[in-house]
Amino acid sequence: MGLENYIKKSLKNRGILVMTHIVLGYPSLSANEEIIGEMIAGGVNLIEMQIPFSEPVADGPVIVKANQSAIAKGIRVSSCFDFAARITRKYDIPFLFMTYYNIIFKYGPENFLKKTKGCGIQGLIIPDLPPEEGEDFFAACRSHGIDPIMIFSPTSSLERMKYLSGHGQGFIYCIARRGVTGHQTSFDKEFNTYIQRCREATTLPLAVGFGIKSKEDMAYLKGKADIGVIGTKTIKLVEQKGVQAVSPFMRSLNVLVL
Amino acid sequence: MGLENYIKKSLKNRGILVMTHIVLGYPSLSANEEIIGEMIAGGVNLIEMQIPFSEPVADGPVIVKANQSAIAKGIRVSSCFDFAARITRKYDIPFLFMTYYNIIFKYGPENFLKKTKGCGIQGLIIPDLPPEEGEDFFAACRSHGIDPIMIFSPTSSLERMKYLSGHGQGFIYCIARRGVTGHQTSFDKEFNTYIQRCREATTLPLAVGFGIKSKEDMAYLKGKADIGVIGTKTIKLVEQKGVQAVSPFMRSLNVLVL
Amino acid sequence: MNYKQPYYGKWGGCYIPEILHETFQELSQAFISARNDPLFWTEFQELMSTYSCRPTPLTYADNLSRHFGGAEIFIKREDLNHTGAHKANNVMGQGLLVKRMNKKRVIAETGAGQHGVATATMAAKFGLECTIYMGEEDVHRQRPNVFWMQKLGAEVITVSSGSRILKDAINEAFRDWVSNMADTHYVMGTVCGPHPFPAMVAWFQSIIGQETREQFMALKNTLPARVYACVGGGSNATGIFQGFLNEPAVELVGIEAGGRGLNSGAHASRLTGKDGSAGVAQGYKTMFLQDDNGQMKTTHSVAAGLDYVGVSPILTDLWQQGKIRFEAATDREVMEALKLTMTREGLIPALESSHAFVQAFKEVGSMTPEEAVIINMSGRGDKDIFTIADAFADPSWKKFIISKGEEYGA
Amino acid sequence: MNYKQPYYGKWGGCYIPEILHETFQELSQAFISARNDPLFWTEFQELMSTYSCRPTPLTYADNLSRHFGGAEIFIKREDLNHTGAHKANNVMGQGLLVKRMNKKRVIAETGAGQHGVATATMAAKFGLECTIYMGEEDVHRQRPNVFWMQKLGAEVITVSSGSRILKDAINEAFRDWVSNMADTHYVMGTVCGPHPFPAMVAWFQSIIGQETREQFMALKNTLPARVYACVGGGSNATGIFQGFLNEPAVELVGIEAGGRGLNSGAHASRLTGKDGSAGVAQGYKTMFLQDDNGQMKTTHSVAAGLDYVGVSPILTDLWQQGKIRFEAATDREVMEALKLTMTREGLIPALESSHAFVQAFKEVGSMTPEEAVIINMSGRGDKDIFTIADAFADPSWKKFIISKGEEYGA
Ligand SMILES: Cc1ncc(COP(=O)(O)O)c(C=O)c1O
Ligand SMILES: Cc1ncc(COP(=O)(O)O)c(C=O)c1O
Repeated sequence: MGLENYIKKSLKNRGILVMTHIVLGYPSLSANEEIIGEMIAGGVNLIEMQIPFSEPVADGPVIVKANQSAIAKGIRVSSCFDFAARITRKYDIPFLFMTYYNIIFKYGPENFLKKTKGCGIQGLIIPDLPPEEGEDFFAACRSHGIDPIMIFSPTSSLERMKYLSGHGQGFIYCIARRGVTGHQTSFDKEFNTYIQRCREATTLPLAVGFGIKSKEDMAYLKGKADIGVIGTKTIKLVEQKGVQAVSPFMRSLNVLVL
Repeated sequence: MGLENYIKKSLKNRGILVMTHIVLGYPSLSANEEIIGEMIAGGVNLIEMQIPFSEPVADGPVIVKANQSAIAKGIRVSSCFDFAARITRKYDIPFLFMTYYNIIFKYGPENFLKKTKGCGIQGLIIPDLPPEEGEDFFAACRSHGIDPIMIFSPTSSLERMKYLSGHGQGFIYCIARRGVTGHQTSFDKEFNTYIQRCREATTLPLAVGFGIKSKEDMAYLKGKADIGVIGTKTIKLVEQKGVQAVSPFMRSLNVLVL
Repeated sequence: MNYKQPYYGKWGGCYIPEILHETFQELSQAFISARNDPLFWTEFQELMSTYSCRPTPLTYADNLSRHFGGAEIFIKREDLNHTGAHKANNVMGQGLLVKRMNKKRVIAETGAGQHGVATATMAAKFGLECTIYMGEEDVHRQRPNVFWMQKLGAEVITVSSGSRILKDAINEAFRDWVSNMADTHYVMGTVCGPHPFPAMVAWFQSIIGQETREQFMALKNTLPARVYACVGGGSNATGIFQGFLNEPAVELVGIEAGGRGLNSGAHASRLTGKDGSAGVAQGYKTMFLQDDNGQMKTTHSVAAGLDYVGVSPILTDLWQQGKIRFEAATDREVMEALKLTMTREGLIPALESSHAFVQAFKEVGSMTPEEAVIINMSGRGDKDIFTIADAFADPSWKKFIISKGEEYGA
Repeated sequence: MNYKQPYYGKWGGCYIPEILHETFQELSQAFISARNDPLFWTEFQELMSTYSCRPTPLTYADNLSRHFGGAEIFIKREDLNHTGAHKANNVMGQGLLVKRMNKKRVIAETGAGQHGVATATMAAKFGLECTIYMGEEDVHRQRPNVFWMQKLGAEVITVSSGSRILKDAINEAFRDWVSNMADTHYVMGTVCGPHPFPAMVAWFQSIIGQETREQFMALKNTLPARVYACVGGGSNATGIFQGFLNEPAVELVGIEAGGRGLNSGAHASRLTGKDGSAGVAQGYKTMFLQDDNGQMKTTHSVAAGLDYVGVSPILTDLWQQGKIRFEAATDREVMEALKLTMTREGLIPALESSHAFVQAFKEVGSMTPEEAVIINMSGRGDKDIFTIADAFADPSWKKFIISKGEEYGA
């Protein structure tokens, strides 16, 4: 039914949805599978799976290290597809791929999209592909029935957001602040104006990512955004408290509709 | 009676005279005194005593070290004068000072000459004072009754030698070869032409120095030169075999008139 | 070259995170207005001739020419720039842009450390804060440059992610930039990265080619037969080649790092040999050394400044058009050429620059004395003292370092 | 200055062993004929502009001028010469003379190592054998330069007699020369030694003053109020001062090494303060640091190139005539001035040159913005990396050297 509808429908039962993030192959694909199981058990609504890249320029140290480690252990794009195919069959929430453009370019964009579609992935997040470079590719995404997720940032003007939104589908990924993944975000007046601008620019649902890590954050975002993205936080949680800490944590993020 | 006469007279009893060299204060003044005693006992005809200087540019490593060591132990120009006064009273062969010009310049040339004369020194050898710079000083020497010893070198032309000789008195110090004190000298055809040129240029007796170290050397020089100068060799001898080796060695250098 | 558009043939582009969109707009504006302002270039030339030593000389290498007995060898002396390499041209140019954009801080990546030292220098001169990112391996092999950057007032951040060399330093610089672009300019050190960097760096470095052409013409009243330049990111090569582009009489030769040999897997030859393939990384499309999954490979060169996984899109396009011939020089060949150049001409080329000398030395012997070649000596070798001492296994240097280490350790 | 006669007032002369008489005759002839041959100077200028980077720039030090808020500060950039110091001027000039005299070998003393590197470079360029004498203490504190001399093909002989610094290296060079003068030229590194060395070195270095005057006049159409130069032997000072001699409007200021202070006994100030007295050594008459017996003292300076017991007879004469004011800068002041210059202007003066900066910094604040001063930056500080690291007790550098030492020791 497409991500947008799924999100809108899900919002009836929950104040704000949770999208989580994992790096494929870190610490291993089997660990990924366990962690996903925990996430699902914890009520997570969407999951973005990052296909590792050696040059993850938009990521902070924790995710950089995860990318490097996964590559060092030999993760391959083909195993990511295999993994995705199995997981999407196993769970019925939507899964997305997040990766850098070279992974796609090197695979061959057309082939990549076919494979992506074939393994049940519903959306693509590519932090280093602006529409100026990705116009054709995003069109191809859409014609393959995969939602290209556009990214807004606090530095994007209203006009720019409108332009971006025109290339996107599913939802918009709003970067909460400047910088890379994994650092603290402070929600202040500036953030509120930014989110208002996002809303004005698009009718697509809004996901807010970068630095979201607690129930308080989720509660703050409720009403402003539709999805809160938990990224680095999960990796740290698993490193510090083990896999079984994931589902209780995810459950704690549930914010009621009222 | 002046060095020239002394030399000519002494040559009646000996095929070639021996002039030795010591560095004042090395290893100590009392050792110098002992060594001089040995030299005299060994039949040495003249002794040049070097007043140490921190920059002995014409000397080789052995004498450089001796200069440095004497200065480090605190030798002063005034103690050199005192020493000379005592020694010249004790022995009746001629003594000369050898030193670099700064020692004289700093002391005051006029005072230096008075003192030198006063302590019975008969000649002065100054390796870094060519007549172009030393004309007045050499004249002052002569008027104080001290013989300024001029230096010839293998690179001096006949004309140059004549010019030099005009400033000298007592004898001429002929440097046997290029280089500094203390290295091997080879007596070859070139050397012979050089000594012939020296003879032609001056009526003063000729001393040959630099690298003279054995009876063979003395025998070779006999007839060509009037004095053979034993320099570095004594220092090495004392270092290796002790003071008492000096007189036997000196005695061994005696070359008969016939 | 059309400096306003991001592509050179199918190479280049501007693959940047959205967060930097505005910053690149602003930068492109500043660049275009500088290019359209004739006073800007005058100001730039003035700065380079009073603060650095431009025009740098074109030196006739008498002894080397005689040694090989073929073409005459001329050497363009970028080593005589202030801070010791061509990197100063680009950095001072970007410094003038920073003043126009009114930013207060600069950041830069560095491999050999020359770009870092040049940037730290420019920051001191223009009163800017400065942070330099440098791979851990490069920090080690170019230690003197690290020392000077710090003394010039820059913060040097050691990058230990990835291969711990130049490309990783670029990633870290981008990570800093996406946090601080409001007051910070990223001084990209070579003709790579997202548009307008390649166009901009090429423009500043074109001063080398302009001068060289004029100097050579004044001497010989003709053009050189060949021009040699080493190619890391490609800035010194792009700089000198621009003086001779589209001259059919002049063959342009770019020399990449052959490392332990083209078949060893331990090199940084993206265009020479068969290991490079098209890709998109660090914001632009070019030929990269990557595996079949698109993961960048670990490169190797004795010269930190050539030890880079990508290459200028401008050069890739000219290579594809057949306008530049590419060759590679191995680490070993580089040491030989360096030795010869030091002892015959009294010149100490940087290890990077020595790559260009290698290829020229291979070729001049079979050319005629009526022909002439120009080698771009992109920098001086002072920075390479530890690497060269290691390569020559210099015993007295080692002894000195051991005793100095003991003194410090005590 | 009458270049044919050996005295400047009562200073100078030619106090040489007889064995060198012929050699000095020959050298004087060669020098006089070069001076009388207008083509020689043209050839010299040509060489310096194609092999080195002359004219070197005159840089306006914007930030420092503003920092002190007084006179405008200009810096003559001898650091941009090939090999990194003004020493190249003299050495390349003597190199041309060597070619005329048809000698096959050159020897030189060196303190900071700059003169040694320059001589080794010239020897490589002109195809001569080369031996460099360097005091043991200087070998230790200027180690990078030793390394480069060797790599350039020179033999470096460590001198461990005397104070094991510059003056002792000069003695050793003379000892070599008296053995090998037939085929060997002694490239004296500064305006000292027996005639015609002072006249000759002063002539080659006058290129600095000529250029500086022209450059300053072109900029300001007037003369600077003061010119500052550090004084070791005195060659860079003599060089730049010659552009402004006999100009009553220009005050010339020579800065000697104040070491640990003028009253500490640990300095190398021959003219400033009360420790110097007239003497004759190393072939010439000047003011020396000597004891009352005429033994030369051990000097001290953080800058090897200023750590010398004598000073140019030319400068002593001008000092006596009141035409040059002499001052001293202490080791500590030098480090402060260096730090300021690095972080404010992006320039790294050699420790020697930094002495001149110290004095200018003391004075400019009380001058007016209508006045201007020129500082001669005689060389770059790259060579001083070990000394500067020690002075700043740089922990990361120490760590690096310790680990490198362990690597070598293993
Ligand atoms: C002296 C020198 N030459 C060449 C290079 C390679 O860079 P590019 O290819 O951009 O000139 C560097 C890079 O650090 C360098 O320092
Ligand atoms: C950079 C630099 N400046 C100054 C000097 C001092 O010499 P001079 O007084 O002859 O210029 C030296 C000597 O080595 C030097 O290397």
